[in-house]
Amino acid sequence: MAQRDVQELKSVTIRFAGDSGDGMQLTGNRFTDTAALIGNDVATFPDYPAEIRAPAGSLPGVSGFQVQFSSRDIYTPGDAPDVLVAMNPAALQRNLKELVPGGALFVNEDAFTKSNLKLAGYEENPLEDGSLTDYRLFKVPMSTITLETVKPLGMGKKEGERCKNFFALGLLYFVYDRPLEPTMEWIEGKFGKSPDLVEANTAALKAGYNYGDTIEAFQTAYKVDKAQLAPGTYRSMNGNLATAYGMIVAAQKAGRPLFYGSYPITPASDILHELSRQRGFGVKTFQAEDEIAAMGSTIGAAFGGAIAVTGTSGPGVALKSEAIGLAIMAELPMVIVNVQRGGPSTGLPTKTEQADLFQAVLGRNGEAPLPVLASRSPDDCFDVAIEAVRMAVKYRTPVIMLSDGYIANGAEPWLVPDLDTIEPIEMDFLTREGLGDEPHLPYKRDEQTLARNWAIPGEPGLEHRVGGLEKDYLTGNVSYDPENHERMIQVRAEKVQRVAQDYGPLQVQGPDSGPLLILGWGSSYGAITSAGEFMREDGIPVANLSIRHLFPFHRELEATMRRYDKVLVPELNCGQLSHLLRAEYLIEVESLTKVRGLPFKVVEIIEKSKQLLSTEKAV
Amino acid sequence: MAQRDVQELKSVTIRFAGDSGDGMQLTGNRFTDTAALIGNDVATFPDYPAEIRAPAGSLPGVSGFQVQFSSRDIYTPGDAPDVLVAMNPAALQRNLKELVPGGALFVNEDAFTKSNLKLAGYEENPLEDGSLTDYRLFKVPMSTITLETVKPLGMGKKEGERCKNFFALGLLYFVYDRPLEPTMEWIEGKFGKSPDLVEANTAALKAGYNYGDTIEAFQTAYKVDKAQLAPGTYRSMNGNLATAYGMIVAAQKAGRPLFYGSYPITPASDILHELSRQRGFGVKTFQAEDEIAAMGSTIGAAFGGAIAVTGTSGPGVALKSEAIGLAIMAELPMVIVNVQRGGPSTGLPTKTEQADLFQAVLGRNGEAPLPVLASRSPDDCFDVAIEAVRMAVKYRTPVIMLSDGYIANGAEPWLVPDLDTIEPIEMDFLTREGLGDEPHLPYKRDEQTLARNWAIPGEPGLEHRVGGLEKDYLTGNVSYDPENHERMIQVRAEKVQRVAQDYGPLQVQGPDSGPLLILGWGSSYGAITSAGEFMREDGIPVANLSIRHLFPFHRELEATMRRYDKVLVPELNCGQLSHLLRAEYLIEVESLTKVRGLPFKVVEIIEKSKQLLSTEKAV
Amino acid sequence: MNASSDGATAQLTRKDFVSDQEVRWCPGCGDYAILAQIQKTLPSLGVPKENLVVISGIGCSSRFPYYVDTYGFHSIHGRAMTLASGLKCVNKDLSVWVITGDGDGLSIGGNHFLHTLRRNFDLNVVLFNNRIYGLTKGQASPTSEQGKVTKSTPMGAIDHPINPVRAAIAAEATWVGRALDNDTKHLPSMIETMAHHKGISFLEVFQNCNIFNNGAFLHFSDRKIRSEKMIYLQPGQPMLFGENRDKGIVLDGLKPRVATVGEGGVSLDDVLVYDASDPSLAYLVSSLDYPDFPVPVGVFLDIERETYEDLLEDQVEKAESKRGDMSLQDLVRGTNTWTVG
Amino acid sequence: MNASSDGATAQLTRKDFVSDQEVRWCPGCGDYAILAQIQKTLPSLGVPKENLVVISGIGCSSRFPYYVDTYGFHSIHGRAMTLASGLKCVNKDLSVWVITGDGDGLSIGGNHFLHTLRRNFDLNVVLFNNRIYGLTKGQASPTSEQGKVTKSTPMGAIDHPINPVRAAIAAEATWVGRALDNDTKHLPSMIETMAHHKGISFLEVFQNCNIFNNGAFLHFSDRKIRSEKMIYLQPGQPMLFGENRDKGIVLDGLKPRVATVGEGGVSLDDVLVYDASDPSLAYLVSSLDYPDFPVPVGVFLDIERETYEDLLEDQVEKAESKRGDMSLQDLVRGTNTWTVG
Ligand SMILES: Cc1ncc(C[n+]2csc(CCOP(=O)(O)OP(=O)(O)O)c2C)c(N)n1
Ligand SMILES: Cc1ncc(C[n+]2csc(CCOP(=O)(O)OP(=O)(O)O)c2C)c(N)n1
Ligand code: SF4
Ligand code: SF4
Ligand SMILES: [Mg+2]
Ligand SMILES: [Mg+2]
Repeated sequence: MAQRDVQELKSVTIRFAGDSGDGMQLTGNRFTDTAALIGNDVATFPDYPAEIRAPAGSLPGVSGFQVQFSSRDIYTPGDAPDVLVAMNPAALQRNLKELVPGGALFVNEDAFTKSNLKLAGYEENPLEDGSLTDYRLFKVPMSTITLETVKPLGMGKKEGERCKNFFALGLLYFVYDRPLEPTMEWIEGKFGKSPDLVEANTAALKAGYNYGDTIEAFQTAYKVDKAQLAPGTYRSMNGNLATAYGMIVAAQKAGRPLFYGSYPITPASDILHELSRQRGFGVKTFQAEDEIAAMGSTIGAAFGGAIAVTGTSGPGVALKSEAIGLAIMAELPMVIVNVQRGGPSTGLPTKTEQADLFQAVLGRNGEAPLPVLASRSPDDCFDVAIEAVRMAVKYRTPVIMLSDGYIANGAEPWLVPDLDTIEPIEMDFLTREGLGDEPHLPYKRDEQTLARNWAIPGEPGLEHRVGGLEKDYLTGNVSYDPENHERMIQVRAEKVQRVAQDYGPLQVQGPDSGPLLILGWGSSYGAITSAGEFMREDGIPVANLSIRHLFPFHRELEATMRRYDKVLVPELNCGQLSHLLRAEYLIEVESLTKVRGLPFKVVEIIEKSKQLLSTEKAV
Repeated sequence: MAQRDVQELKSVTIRFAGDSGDGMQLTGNRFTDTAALIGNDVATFPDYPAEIRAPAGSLPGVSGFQVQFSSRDIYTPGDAPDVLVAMNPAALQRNLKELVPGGALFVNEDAFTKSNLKLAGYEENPLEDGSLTDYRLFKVPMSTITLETVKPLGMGKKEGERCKNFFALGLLYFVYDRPLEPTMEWIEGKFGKSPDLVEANTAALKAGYNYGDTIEAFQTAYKVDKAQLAPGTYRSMNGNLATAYGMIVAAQKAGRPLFYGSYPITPASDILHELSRQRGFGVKTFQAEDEIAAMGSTIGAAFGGAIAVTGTSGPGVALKSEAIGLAIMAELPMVIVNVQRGGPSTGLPTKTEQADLFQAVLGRNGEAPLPVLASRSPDDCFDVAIEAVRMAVKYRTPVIMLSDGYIANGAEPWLVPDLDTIEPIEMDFLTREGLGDEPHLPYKRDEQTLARNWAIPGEPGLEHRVGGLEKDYLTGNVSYDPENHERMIQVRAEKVQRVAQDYGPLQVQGPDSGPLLILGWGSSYGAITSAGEFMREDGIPVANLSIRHLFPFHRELEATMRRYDKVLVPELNCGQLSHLLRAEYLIEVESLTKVRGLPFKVVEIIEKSKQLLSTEKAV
Repeated sequence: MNASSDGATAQLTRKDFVSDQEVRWCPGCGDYAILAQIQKTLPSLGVPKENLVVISGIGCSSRFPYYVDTYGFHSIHGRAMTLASGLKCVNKDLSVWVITGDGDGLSIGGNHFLHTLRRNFDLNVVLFNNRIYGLTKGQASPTSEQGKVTKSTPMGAIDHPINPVRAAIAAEATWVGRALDNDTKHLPSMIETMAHHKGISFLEVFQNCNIFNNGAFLHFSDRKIRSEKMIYLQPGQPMLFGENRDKGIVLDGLKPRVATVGEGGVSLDDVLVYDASDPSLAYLVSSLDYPDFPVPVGVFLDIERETYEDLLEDQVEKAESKRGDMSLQDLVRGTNTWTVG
Repeated sequence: MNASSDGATAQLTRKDFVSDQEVRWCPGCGDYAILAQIQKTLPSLGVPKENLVVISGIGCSSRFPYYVDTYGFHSIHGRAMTLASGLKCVNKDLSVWVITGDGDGLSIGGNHFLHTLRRNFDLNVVLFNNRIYGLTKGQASPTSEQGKVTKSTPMGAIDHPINPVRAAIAAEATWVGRALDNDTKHLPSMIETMAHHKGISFLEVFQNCNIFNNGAFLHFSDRKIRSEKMIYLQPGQPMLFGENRDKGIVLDGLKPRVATVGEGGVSLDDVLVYDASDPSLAYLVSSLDYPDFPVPVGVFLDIERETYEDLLEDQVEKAESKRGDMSLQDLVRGTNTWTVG
C-alpha cells in the first residue's frame, strides 16, 4: 500500500445510493459493521422505496443507506452526507442536494448511459456539464472494472455486474482506511455454499481497494478514531430485532411461553420474522388473518397465562382498537407494539413518523386509558420491551409500546447485556390454595398496584367469567349499576396512573434549570441529544430530555419543565406531545414539527433552539 | 265527573316503571303525546334493560320511562320523578330511591305477590310494613280491575292483564286532568285490525280514569298549563328519527340519492330502521357484514357521488377508524354518525355516555383531522345532520356527527320546519366542459374552501385515480416527496380549520361576562340550560353555552371563555372536552364529570356552579 | 376437544356446570334448551371442570358463558374464534367451546370463521342459528331468507343467505354437524360426538327466537311433521327418512332426488349411503333443503387432519431439541460481536 | 358487468387504457401479463371509458388501478369489495373491476369476499394468486402450501391453505373461473367472459411472483407439460386433457379419477361432461389438484341470479310509486302533530 497523508476526522457520514437491485443496503451494512468492529460509534439510516422493485434505473427505484461513524458518541446517522456514493444517475439526482458542499462524490461512471440519464430526468450528463464543480467528484468505471475483475473467474455479465457494490465498498474502505478482513469473512459465511460467488465478490472488494491505492486521486487517507464507548461486548442492533429479543427475554424472566400474534405490515414485520425463528426458545408466533384476529388471539393467549404480545403499525392499531378496549375491560396483561410509519391512511408506509401518539393515548371508544411507552433508539427497544411486559403483568393491563420505522431499521452498536442482571417478572397467578378460605373474587385488587386477581384456565376451583360488559367491582359479574360503573372507570384509571410509581428517575442531560429544555420522545432522541451536546460544547446552556413514558407522564415531569424558561418539543408530527403536555399541565411549550417521512436533523433542532434563545434575550 | 279542587303546577315529572313486558314505553309515550297535544312542553327519558327479556318480575327486567311536562320551556325529562307508577315490586325497588320525598306513588297492588316480592329482594311487603310513609301511596288493584273490566268482552286472563297499562294511563290522565281522546284515537289506529283489542284497551283506559273519579283519594286535580311555545305545527321527535330525517332532507337538498351503509348496533340501529323504510324517497340502505364494510361501502358511495352516510356507536367507530383515514386521504364527503353509549368495550350498551369525543377528534393513525359536530337534543339532530352533510360536501371531507343514547331515544316536541327554507347543497361536480381547456388536476383546490376538484365516475374525460398513499399536491398521483407530504398534511389540516368560517354565532345564554360560564356539548345541553335558567331566575348571574362544533372550535370560543372568571365544563365522561380546551387555549376550566350511564340532573349542575361561585367569593 | 379424564371428574353432574348467574333470555327462547343439553353433556366428557373454557362473542347466544360454571370469556362481537385460537396456541390441553350466533359468527365474524376452521384448531364451535339478530332486536342476519321482512329489511331482505354448514365444509372444517334446539335426544348426541372429535368441530343448531323470528324452523321441525321433513344423517347408513323410513335420497349422477323405497323400481340398495368422510358428498348434501327435500341434520363431515396447535407444538419441540444448549444469552449476543476496553 | 355500449367506444384501443403512471412491479412479475391482457380486453367490452372503475386493496397486485386509464381507487388492505359494493349501490351502470391479491382478498379481506359474493353484486373480481405476500416481502398467504418456508414460517407453514375457487363457489358466487397469468389466449377469453356475466364474477389468476415465490405454478404450468398437467374446463364439453386429448376425468360415484380414453374399457362417453351450472359439480371439480389430477382452469360456475343492485333498485322504484305524491315535507311532518299559537 502506498504511503499516504492521514487526516483525522471526528466523524464521517456516508450515503450509499443506487438502484434497488444494486445491493446498497448490504453495502451499507457491511461498512457499518466494519466501522463498529474497529471501535467507532455508528448509526445508520436505511431508506428504501415503497415498491418492491421499481423499474431499474428509475427515480422511485433508488435505495439508500446512510451511516455515520465517529470517534465520539453519536446518536444519529448524520444530518447530511459528507460522502455520496451514487451507483447511477437516478441515485445522484435523488441524493445530490443533500451532500454537503465540497463533499466527496463517488459515481459509477458506467451507469451514466443515455437511457439511465433520461430515466433520472437529466437532459445533460451531469458528469460532463460542469454542474458538479462544488463537489469533489470521483468518476469511477465501477461496472467495467468489476467485470474485468470477475471475468477470469468465469462469471457472466449479468452476474458479474452484481458484484460492483463490493467494488464500491472496497474503494471506500481504502479511502477511510478500514480493513477488508471482516467483510471477507462475512462473504465467506454468506456465500460459502457457492464458492464462485465468494471468489467473485472478494475479488471485486479487493479490486475496489486496489483501485483506490492505484489511482492518484486518493493521496489522503481519512481516519476516524475509535470512540470512547463503555467497555464490554458489542454487537450491531436494530430496533425490531431488539424488540423481539426483549420480548423473548421478558418471557423467560416470567417463566412463561411467549405468544406473538400478528399480521404482517411494514415496518413491523421483521419482529414477526425474527420471533418465528425462535421457536427453539418456546416462542409461539401466530400469523393471523388480520389485525383484529391478531389482537383477539393475543387476548386469548393472555387469558391463558402466556406473555402475550402483538405488533403492527398505525393502520393495524386502528383495527385493533376495539379489541384493545376489551383487553382493558378484562384487565389482562399484554403488549401492543406499534412501529409507526408515515400516515394518515396508507400514507408513506416505508417512511418514518411519530404521528400515532394521539391514537395510542386517546384513540379508543369510552374511557379507556392504558400505559404508553416509547423507545428512543434501536437498543432502547430491548429495555422498553421488557419494561412493557413487566408493567403489563404487574398491573394487569394492556400496554402500548411505540417504536417507529427509523429506529426499527436503523442499527447501532449495542452493549450486550448480561441477562442474569435482569430482574424476574412475577406472574402472580391466583391459586385455590393461595386463596385459603377466602371466596374467589376475580376483580379484587392488590392494594398497592390495583391489579386484579388473576386465575388462569386449568386452575381448579377458580372458574370464573370475564368479558366486555361493565363488571362488578369485586365479583367481576356483569353490573349495570350506575355507581359501580363510575367506580370501575375510576379504579381502572387510577390503576394506570399507578404504573408511574415504578418509573426510574427522569434523566435530564445538561443544566438542571435554565433558559431552555429540549423535550422529546421516541426516535427524535438521537437528534435532540446530539443537538444538546453540540450546543453545550459551544457554551449554550440548554438541557435535553427524552421521555419514555407518554402515558401516564413521569410524576416529576411538570416540575422539571417548570425549571426552564422555555420548553422546546420537537416531534415528527404536528405537535401531539405538545398537545398532551399543554392539556395536562397548562404549560406553554414550543413545538417544532416535521412531517416529511424523515428523521430530524441535528441542525434543525439547533437552529430552532438558538432562535428561541435569542428571542428569549430580546424580551 | 265529580267537582274537584284544581291545583296549578309548573311542571310534573312522572316515571312509569314496570316489567319489560308491561308496556311501560308505550304508556309513557302515550302520556307524553297527550301532554304535548294540549300544549305542554315535554321531555322524555326511556330507560330499558340491556337484555331482550329478563325473567318476568326480576330486577334486571325493569323497564322505565320518565316524562316531564311543563308550562314553561324545559330541556330535560326532570331530575327526579314527582310521581312514580310501579307496576310490580321490582319496579318499586329499582325506582323508589329517586322519587322526591312526599311524591305520589301509584302501585299495582296485585303484583305484590310473595314470589314477586322475593324476585325484587323484599323480605317484607313494603306496601304493608310502613316503609313508604314518606310518600303519598296509592295502592290500586290494577290487574284485578282491568281483568274485571275486560272479562265481559270475552278476554282471557293472560291477554286481559296485558291491558293494565292502559288502566294505569287512564288513572294518571284523571289525576292530571288530561283528555282521553288522543289515546283512544291512537288505540284505534294501532289495533284497528283487531276490534277486540281496541275495545279492551279502551275499556281499560276508561276504567282507570273512572277509578280515579270514583275513589275519594283524588279530590285534587293537578293542572299543568300550556307552555309558551313558538307558534307553529309540532310533532314529537326523538334523536334517531331526527337524524334520519335530516339526512334524507340533506340528500334532497343536494339533489343526490342518500346512501346509508351501516351495521346494526345499539343505540344507533333505529337510524338504519327508519332509513330502510324510506326507499320511497330514494334512500338506499345497505346492511353491511360489519362496520368496516359499512365504512368501505360509504366511501364507495361517496366516490360515486351520493350523499354517503354511515352510522354506528363507539365500538363500531373503532372498527371504522382505519377506513376513515382513507376517506380523509381521498378527500371525499361523507358523514359518520356515532350514537354514543356507555364504554369502554361493550360497557353499558343501553346507557348513555359522552366518552367518544377523544376517539372522534384524535382517534386515528397519522395526522388525520376531520370536523366533529355534536347534537345537543333530539330536534337538534335534524339540524346537525344537515349541517354535517353540507360541510362534508363543501369541504370534501368526512365529518363525524356525535349523538348519544340519551337524545337518540328521548323525545321532545319539535316545531316542524318548512323544508323550503333550507338552503340547497351544491355538489359542485367537476365536468370536462366546466374545466374548459385546463388540464384535469384532481387535487387542485378551491381557494376559499381548499376543497379539491371532484369528478365522479361516469364523467367522460376526467378519469383519475385516488387512494390511501400520499398524493401529489395537484395531480393526486402517488408521491413520496418529503416536502409534498408535509404540504399535504398542512393543507388537509388547514382545510378542516376552514370549516369554522361557516359557523353561526356562538349563542351564550345569560350575561355576556361574569363570574361563571357553564360550557357543555352534546346532550348535557338540557341540564345545563335548565340549570342556567333556574339560577338566573334566582338572581345568580351565570351564563351557559352549548357548543356544537368540537373540532375545530368556534373562532370566538376562546374570547368568550375568557370573559368569565370561571368556566365549568360538565360532561358525561372523565373530562374530554376539558382536555381539548386546555390543550387548545391553555385555559383553566373546571370539569364536572359523571360516568354512570345516566344524564346529568339539573341540580348537579346547579350545586357545582354554586360551589364554584362561593369559592369565587371566598377568594 | 382434547381432554384428559381423571377419576375426580367422573362424579361431575349437570349441576356442577350451572353457574350462579341468573339466566336472562326471553322466556321460551331456544337458547334455554341448548344450554340445558350442553350442561347435561359436559359431565360425561371426562374433562375436569377447570380445563373447560367457553368463549363467545356478542349476541343473545353469546351470553352463554355466564351460565356455565367453567372458565369463560364473553368477548366482543364476532371475535370469539380469535380468542379461542390464541388460547389454544398457548394451552392445548384445554377443552375450548366457542358459542356464537348467526350474526356473530357469520356476519362480522365471517373471516375468523373461515380461517379458524381451515387451521383446524381443536375447538368445539356451536353456532346458534336463529336467522335473525336477537340482541339488537330483530334485524336480518346472513342466514335470513331472501324476502324476509325484518326491522332492517322492511321490504324484504335482498341478500342471498349463507348456509352455515356449507360454509363450514368449504372452510375445510374437519367435523361439521347440524341439530335442532329442542331435539332432546339428537342434540346431546351431537354435542358429545363433536367433543370427541379432535380438530375443529362445527355444529349449527337451529334455534328458535320466539320474539323476533318465532317458528322460523317449524315448517320442517314441527314434531308432527319432523320425520317427513327432516333426515338424520348417519355415516355408513342409507339416507332414509319418513314416518316409515321408506323414503330415501337417490343420486342421479350428481342430482339428488327423493324416492320411495319399493316404488318406481327403487330398492334400498339404490338409496345413497352417507359417507361423512367425503367433502364433495357433504357439500352436495348440504344443498338439500325444504321444501324439495327433507332438511338434513346430523354429522355432515368427519375427517382427520392434524390440529394447528399440535403442529405448532411439534415445531417448538423440534426447534428446542435442535437448539441444544445454546442459551438465550447466546442468542442475544449473536455471532458478530466486538469488544471495547 | 353491465355496460351500455355506444358508438364512441367502438374505437377504443388498448392504448386508451394505459395511464400515464410508470408501472412499478419487479421486472418479470406476472402482474405485467395480467395488466396487458386486461388492457387489451377492455376495449372490446363496449363500455365507455368513463364508466369503467377499477378498485383495489393493498398489495403489489393492488397497484393495478394506477396503470389503467379509467376511474380508479387504490383503497386499503382487504376492503376493495366494500367500496365496490357501495359504489354499485349508487350507480349500477358502472362496470366495476375489483383487483385483489391472495392476502388482500382472502386473508384480511375474507369476510368481504364471502359477503360480496353471496350478495351477487354485478362486479368483476380478479384475484392475483401468487401464494405469497409480495408487497410486504415474502410472508405466507392463505393460499401458501402447508410446509412452505417463508419469512413468517421459517419452519414451514402449518395452516391448511384455502382454495380460492372452492371458497368462491361456497360463497355462492354466480360465476367462478380460473386462469394463468401467462396463458395469453386463455386469460383474455376469461376476462371477456366474466365481463359479460351479469352478477358477481370471480376469477382466480395464478400469478408468478418471481421475487418471493418464483415458479410456484411451474410444476403444472410449465409450457412443456401444461397440456398434461392442466385441464381446460369447457361447459358442455367432456373433461379431456393431455397432449393428444386422450385423457379424461371419469366419475366413480362421487370419486373422480383420471382415465385414458380407449384404455381399460373407458370410452369418450364415460368422460365427465362439464356442467358449469351445477355448484356441486363445480365444488367437486375444484378439488382436483396436482399431482393426482390435472389442475383445472376455465369456467367452474356460471349461473344466473338477480343482482343485489337490481333488487335494491326494484325496491326503490316500488316504494317510490307507492309513495305517490306524498312529499318529503309530509314525511317530516308526520301524522301526529299539534299546533301552537
Ligand atoms: C362492533 C359491534 N358491532 C355491533 C354490535 C351490536 N350487536 C350486538 S349482538 C349483534 C348481532 C346479534 O345477532 P346474532 O349473532 O345472530 O346473535 P343472537 O342475538 O341472534 O343470538 C349485534 C349486531 C356490537 N356489539 N359490536
Ligand atoms: C391494515 C393493514 N395491514 C397490513 C398491511 C400490510 N400489507 C400490505 S399488502 C399486504 C399483503 C399483500 O399480499 P397480497 O394481497 O397477496 O398481494 P401481493 O403483494 O402478493 O400482490 C400486507 C400484509 C396493510 N397495508 N394494512
Ligand atoms: S331475543 Fe330471541 S334469541 Fe334473544 S333471548 Fe329473546 S328469544 Fe332468545
Ligand atoms: S414482489 Fe412479487 S408480486 Fe410483487 S411486484 Fe415483485 S414479483 Fe410481483
Ligand atoms: Mg341470531
Ligand atoms: Mg399475494
